[in-house]
Amino acid sequence: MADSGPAVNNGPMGEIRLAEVTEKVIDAPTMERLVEDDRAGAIVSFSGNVRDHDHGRSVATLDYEGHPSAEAVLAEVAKEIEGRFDVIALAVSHRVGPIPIGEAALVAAVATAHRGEAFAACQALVDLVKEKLPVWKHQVFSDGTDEWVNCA
Amino acid sequence: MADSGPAVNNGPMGEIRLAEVTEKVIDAPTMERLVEDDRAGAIVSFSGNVRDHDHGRSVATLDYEGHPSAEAVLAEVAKEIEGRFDVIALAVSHRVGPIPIGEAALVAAVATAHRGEAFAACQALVDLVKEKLPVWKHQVFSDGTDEWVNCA
Amino acid sequence: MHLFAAARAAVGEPMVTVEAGTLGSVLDSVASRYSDFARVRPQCSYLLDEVSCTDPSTPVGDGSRVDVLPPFAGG
Amino acid sequence: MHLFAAARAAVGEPMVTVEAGTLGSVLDSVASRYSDFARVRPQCSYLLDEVSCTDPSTPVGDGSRVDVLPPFAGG
Repeated sequence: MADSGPAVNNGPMGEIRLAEVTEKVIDAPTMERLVEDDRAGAIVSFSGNVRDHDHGRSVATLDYEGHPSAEAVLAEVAKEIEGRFDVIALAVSHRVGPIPIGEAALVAAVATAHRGEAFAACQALVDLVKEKLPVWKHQVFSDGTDEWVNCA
Repeated sequence: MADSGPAVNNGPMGEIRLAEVTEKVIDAPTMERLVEDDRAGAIVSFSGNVRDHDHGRSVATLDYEGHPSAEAVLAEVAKEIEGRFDVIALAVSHRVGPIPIGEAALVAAVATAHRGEAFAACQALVDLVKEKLPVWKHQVFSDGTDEWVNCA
Repeated sequence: MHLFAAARAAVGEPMVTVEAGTLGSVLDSVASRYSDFARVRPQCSYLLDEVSCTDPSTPVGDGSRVDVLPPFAGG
Repeated sequence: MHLFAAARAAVGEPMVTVEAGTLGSVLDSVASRYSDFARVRPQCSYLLDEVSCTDPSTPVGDGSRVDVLPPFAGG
């Protein structure tokens, strides 16, 4: 799956409608539309955006690197969340490569019947992506220094 | 404020960028764009949509009625959430009048520096709207019967 | 007295005029005229001249406005 | 051995070839050749032929692939 583009399903329930790692811009409204469903009473979406500051330092440029297995791991993560919660539909996308300030690195959208489940499932999805996805973030600061985030 | 249209502010921080009760279609992407900010690392949005079923019964049409004070109450609710959480920007809109199935009755978007705060603030905002907003929901079912939701 | 949503539906009117007295007495007066109102009444909250009011002994003067609010169901 | 992110930056190469042995011995061998790798190494996790591997005594055969993964930082 890592090399064959987005994994899109159109099954009847608990659908994972997208689980992709992409070098393209992620459009949050498109992700939300993907999970729309007449049965859904609640859609919660998360957009993790690249910030101009990190720990008080000004960020000039930012790059994400993904392991070749990243998209397969993302599909597993999506499946785990779909199994843990009453999900009607789910879509998740992680961007890699250089990302301009203000643009999204990660977008997740979850549709459920009731709102509590949508918040819980979307937050658990984002947490699990952060924990499991083999992706790395490289920041170059305005003073020219750089760092690999989470690497002491 | 209830009769003078949307309450839009453009202050520097903890901004309530929209708190409105409207008869128009709410566009979730527009709400999310309203809270975009280079300082924001996370945007969480909620869309509460009108469903085609409620408690196993098929819903034909649906109407929301708002008290004249609803928009003023919504502004207070937004302010309370902005005071309770580290909010960079917030937007919330509740629709009244007839709403077609699948369209949003309530959309809330919250931008914060970190993701945990965005989920917590958005969920608290939606919960507080549900608790405090003087708005009523009238459902007509496919069999012709009707009900005022939450009214025994 | 201004009635909203289920309270308006029970009474059949968005507004009724009632003699001054207390919050309890004006509600009793509406309930005696509109039998369906009794069913909705225990669930409602009230605004007296735009301020929340829960005590039935609160005086309601001539020209005062009472809003009858059934349980909210927004979102 | 395939190196990613901070591990690749420490070694200066995305891939290095190391003699077969154990997971521990191949990592020792890289650390001895690239001094900066020692700093990153304790934080990394490893894949041996695409399967997670934590025990340094695990045998690494000829032709096996070891992936060196620094701490993830997605989202």
